[in-house]
Amino acid sequence: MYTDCILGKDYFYQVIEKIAGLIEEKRDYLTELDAAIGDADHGFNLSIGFREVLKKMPEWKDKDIKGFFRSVGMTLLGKVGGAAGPLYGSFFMKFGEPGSGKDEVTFQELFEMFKQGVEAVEQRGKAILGEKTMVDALRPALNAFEKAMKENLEAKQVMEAFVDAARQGAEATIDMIAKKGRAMRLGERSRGHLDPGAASSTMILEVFLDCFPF
Amino acid sequence: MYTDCILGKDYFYQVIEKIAGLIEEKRDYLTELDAAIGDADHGFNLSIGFREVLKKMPEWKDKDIKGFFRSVGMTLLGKVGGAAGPLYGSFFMKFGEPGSGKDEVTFQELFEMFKQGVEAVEQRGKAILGEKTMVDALRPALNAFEKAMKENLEAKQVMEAFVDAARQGAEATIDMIAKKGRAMRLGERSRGHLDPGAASSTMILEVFLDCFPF
Amino acid sequence: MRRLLNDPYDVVEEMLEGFCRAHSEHVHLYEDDGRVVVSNLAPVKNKVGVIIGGGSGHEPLFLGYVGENFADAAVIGNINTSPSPESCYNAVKAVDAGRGCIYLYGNYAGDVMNFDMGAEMAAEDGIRVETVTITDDVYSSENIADRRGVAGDFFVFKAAAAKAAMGADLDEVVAAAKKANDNTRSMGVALSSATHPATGRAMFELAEGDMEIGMGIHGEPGVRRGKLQNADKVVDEIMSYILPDLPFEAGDEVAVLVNSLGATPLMDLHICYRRVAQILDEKKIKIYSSLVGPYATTMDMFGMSITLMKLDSELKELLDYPCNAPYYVKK
Amino acid sequence: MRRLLNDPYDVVEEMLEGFCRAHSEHVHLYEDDGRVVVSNLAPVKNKVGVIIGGGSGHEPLFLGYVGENFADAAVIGNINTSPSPESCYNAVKAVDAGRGCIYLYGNYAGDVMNFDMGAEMAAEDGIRVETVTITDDVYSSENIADRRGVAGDFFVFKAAAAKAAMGADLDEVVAAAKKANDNTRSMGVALSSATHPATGRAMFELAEGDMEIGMGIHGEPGVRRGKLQNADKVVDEIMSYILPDLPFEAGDEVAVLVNSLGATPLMDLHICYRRVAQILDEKKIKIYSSLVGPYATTMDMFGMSITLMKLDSELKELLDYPCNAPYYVKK
Ligand SMILES: Nc1ncnc2c1ncn2[C@@H]1O[C@H](COP(=O)(O)OP(=O)(O)O)[C@@H](O)[C@H]1O
Ligand SMILES: Nc1ncnc2c1ncn2[C@@H]1O[C@H](COP(=O)(O)OP(=O)(O)O)[C@@H](O)[C@H]1O
Ligand SMILES: [Mg+2]
Ligand SMILES: [Mg+2]
Ligand SMILES: [Mg+2]
Ligand SMILES: [Mg+2]
Repeated sequence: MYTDCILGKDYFYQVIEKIAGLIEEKRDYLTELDAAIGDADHGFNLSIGFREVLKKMPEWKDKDIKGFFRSVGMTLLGKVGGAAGPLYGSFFMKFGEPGSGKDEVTFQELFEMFKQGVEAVEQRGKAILGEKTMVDALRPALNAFEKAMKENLEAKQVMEAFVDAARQGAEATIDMIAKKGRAMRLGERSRGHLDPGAASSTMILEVFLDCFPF
Repeated sequence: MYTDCILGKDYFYQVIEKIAGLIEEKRDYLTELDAAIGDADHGFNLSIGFREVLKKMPEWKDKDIKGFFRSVGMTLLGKVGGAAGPLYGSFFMKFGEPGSGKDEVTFQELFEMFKQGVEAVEQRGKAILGEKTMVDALRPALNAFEKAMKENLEAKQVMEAFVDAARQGAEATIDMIAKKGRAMRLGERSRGHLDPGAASSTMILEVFLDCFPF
Repeated sequence: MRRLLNDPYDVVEEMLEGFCRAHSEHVHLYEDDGRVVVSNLAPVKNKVGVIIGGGSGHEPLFLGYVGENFADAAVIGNINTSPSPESCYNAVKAVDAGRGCIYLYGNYAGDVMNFDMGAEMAAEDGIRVETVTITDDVYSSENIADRRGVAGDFFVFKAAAAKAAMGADLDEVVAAAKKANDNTRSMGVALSSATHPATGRAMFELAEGDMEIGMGIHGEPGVRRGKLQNADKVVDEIMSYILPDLPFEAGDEVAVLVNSLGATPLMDLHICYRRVAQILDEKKIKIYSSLVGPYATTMDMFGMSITLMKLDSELKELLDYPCNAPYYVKK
Repeated sequence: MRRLLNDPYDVVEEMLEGFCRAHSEHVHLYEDDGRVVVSNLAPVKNKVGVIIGGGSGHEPLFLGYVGENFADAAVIGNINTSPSPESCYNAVKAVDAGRGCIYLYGNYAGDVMNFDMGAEMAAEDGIRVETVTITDDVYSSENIADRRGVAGDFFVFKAAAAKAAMGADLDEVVAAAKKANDNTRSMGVALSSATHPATGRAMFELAEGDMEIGMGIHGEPGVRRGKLQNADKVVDEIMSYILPDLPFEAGDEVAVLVNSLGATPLMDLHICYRRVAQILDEKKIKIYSSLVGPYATTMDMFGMSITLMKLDSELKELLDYPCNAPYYVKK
């Protein structure tokens, strides 16, 4: 299964470029979300990070997939700061690991990449489901990916299930009371707002689907 | 002429009390005038000064007319500050001089009092007619007083001419360009605004008419 | 917007360029990292390195307190945003003199993640880095360990830095920082939001004529929002939370900091200070020393915070210890 | 209104009460006059008395600069309003040590009238009081003698006070003050008005998004009002007035003060400072020393001013002379 679904470096380059564009476009929207329950910097900080990624990407052309994402992750880690810096930094640094020495990966390996990325976020932030963080988008998405693969859905459908689950997970943060991150001190007042990190991570996963070549 | 027009301490007490009340009432109006071409403090500072005058007046009951106005002037000088403090302070300190050792003055002496008061303002501030200051109200008023007396108008009519001239003088400051005080640095931009000091001094002279017992 | 800025993406770098130029007798930027402001005297021979840091927009916190007998370096993040792990690590490289370093910063999740990663990187180089997070904001949580750091940062930095300047070892510096933090309590009131340089708009809504008691310096919500009260009432309410929390009691001696959140002028601060002093007199709590001014701000936010630190002879000595930094000089 | 105040009629007295309490190691109120803030060291034996003053609302100007080797007293007026003659006179009585006194204040008609009357009263007691009014605001008039005093006050106070502290006689102190004033030029930009404590409203209108270049610290109009520009453009325009006025030229050495009018944060000031330094580099004018912060404000006004002082070896020595006042310490 999925044997002819091979994803090359060009796919990943395109994904990162598109994410950078999308973050720029949604910068103020994400910042508004963070203004409601955080400190109004999420979109702006991600945009600082992804601008730098875009600027440096040409230098990374010759790297393998692991090296490429390590550079993406390190750049975000170095430029974004706050909670999102270490979280997305760790995500992308780990995301590339299964692509060590490779210029292309299988669909199975893509799953492995998401798995390592999401686990890295969970390890770094120690958040679990239901705490109103990006984990509420990322973890359900990963679970849906695994489930859809087990059900032998087509690659494209797997990706759709993956993104759908992220969207629903993000949506569900609206009703949650934050237990992690800056919003946790709001208690009851954090309810009724979409978590900015859940929103941005859903956007990011959507790009993996949008660019998906199959 | 004017021989039975005698003004006692009670008249002057009443005048000062009424001025204090009027300044309180017009505080924000005067301050607005000063905001346009000055530094937005004229009404508030006068109110600080006259509140103190009101508070201390009972202690001055036994003073002669000179002593009473000296106290009024010193209090304004001590509390008002800015340009208006020395100007009105000097005005009232000199205003009382002809009442030295007296509990009442003649109408002729009242003229003398205004004369000394206005001259004190002119000396202190070195302003002449047409420079958009309180002198533009005070000097014409004084001249009108003198003229009306020469014309043997009745005391009440003299006072009316006096106040009329002050009003017209103040009115005329609207079209002037300031040459003295804080507004002088505005040049052409000072035109079109009533001078706050001309406005307040007209108000003060009006009280002398309002309380006039003849 | 009523701000004087250029491209919002250049705000931090331009500020740092100006800062290091204006205060070049005290500090410079670390050659390998434009987000690390280093004392010209660092590394100071045989001294524990004192590293402070956090997001930008709180000036003179943090970079204003780098200098002689004060912090050795400040690590600078984006606006309201903790610095990166690499910069935290670079600060260690810049100031370590062989006796280890201490990280001191306000207790925010983002800062903890980044500084912790910096400490891990330093550990790989064999440099010991200890951390004390500051938790002075009374209202931010019931649980002291979860509380935020606000203007009390200043007292903790000062105490720890003085201890280090006296030649203490890392454990002693950590102990002094913890003691300072344990004895410090703050709470503030916000009357407006700061203007975010990127959006040019308020970071959160707070209508003119309203106030929020207990609000955090990034706009985190507090005890209650309501109509603006007069200065005495506001101080009374804040003190009613601060005093019982430690508690501060009759016979105690305290240092007082009445802090501007940025736009609130010295006039208002001194009127508030007057009320603080009256209350302390009433409670027979003695004022040992006082600071009034913008020590920890949120750019152009209107508001004020009160910090009390309970003193013993050691803390007094540490606060009084001479130092010379761009925004704090003690003779 | 976004201010923390009580009854507006008590603002100045409450501020002074708080100030003298918070900074009691430096200053106290003169026993006979609640509007005279006196250094604890005054009268200083054999020293010319240095007396500064003016309206309230410009803090830390004037009272923040009373202390060791700085001003001996500050005379305090109502908001935006010069102090009374009696207070000016009382300050002389408080600090005169037999060698006469100097009055230093910004050149405003009201201040001149009141301080002159104070000097006349002192003369009746046989105490010589000389006056130097400060006229650093470039745009306020073509005629230098008619110009206003703004943030340049600080440099003139510092120079004259240092001269007095060195033991100079009154004529020498006057000469130093005049020299400092002659070599100092300032200009500012306002982005808002201050809030008047009594009315609770803006003292004048300046819409958000507008600025007025050259505006005075009481809201006096300047060169032009227009749309807010970015920091670099604003600095460029201000410098284009300041530099040719003295003029400041290649090879000169200067002290720089980038001053907040109150609500403008250190972030913005340092971004502006950076541009000032770039321009001075370009013109080959050397920066000897720099100050960045709220040194002369108008309460909560948004805005910034730039002051340059051309230095020779005497002025350098005077600026560098150690002093210790509540809002300025020089080691
Ligand atoms: N411990 C955590 N684990 C996972 N995600 C977290 C954690 N803390 C915060 N986040 C995410 O980070 C987002 C905020 O990011 P950002 O605004 O960039 O950081 P900061 O809160 O430091 O300003 C939150 O919306 C949340 O999704
Ligand atoms: N030299 C002067 N001679 C006469 N009147 C003056 C002079 N300077 C100012 N004034 C008057 O004082 C008024 C301003 O008073 P006020 O606002 O109290 O003082 P300040 O300008 O010091 O704030 C002006 O409107 C003007 O009428
Ligand atoms: Mg945030
Ligand atoms: Mg005025
Ligand atoms: Mg943040
Ligand atoms: Mg005035």
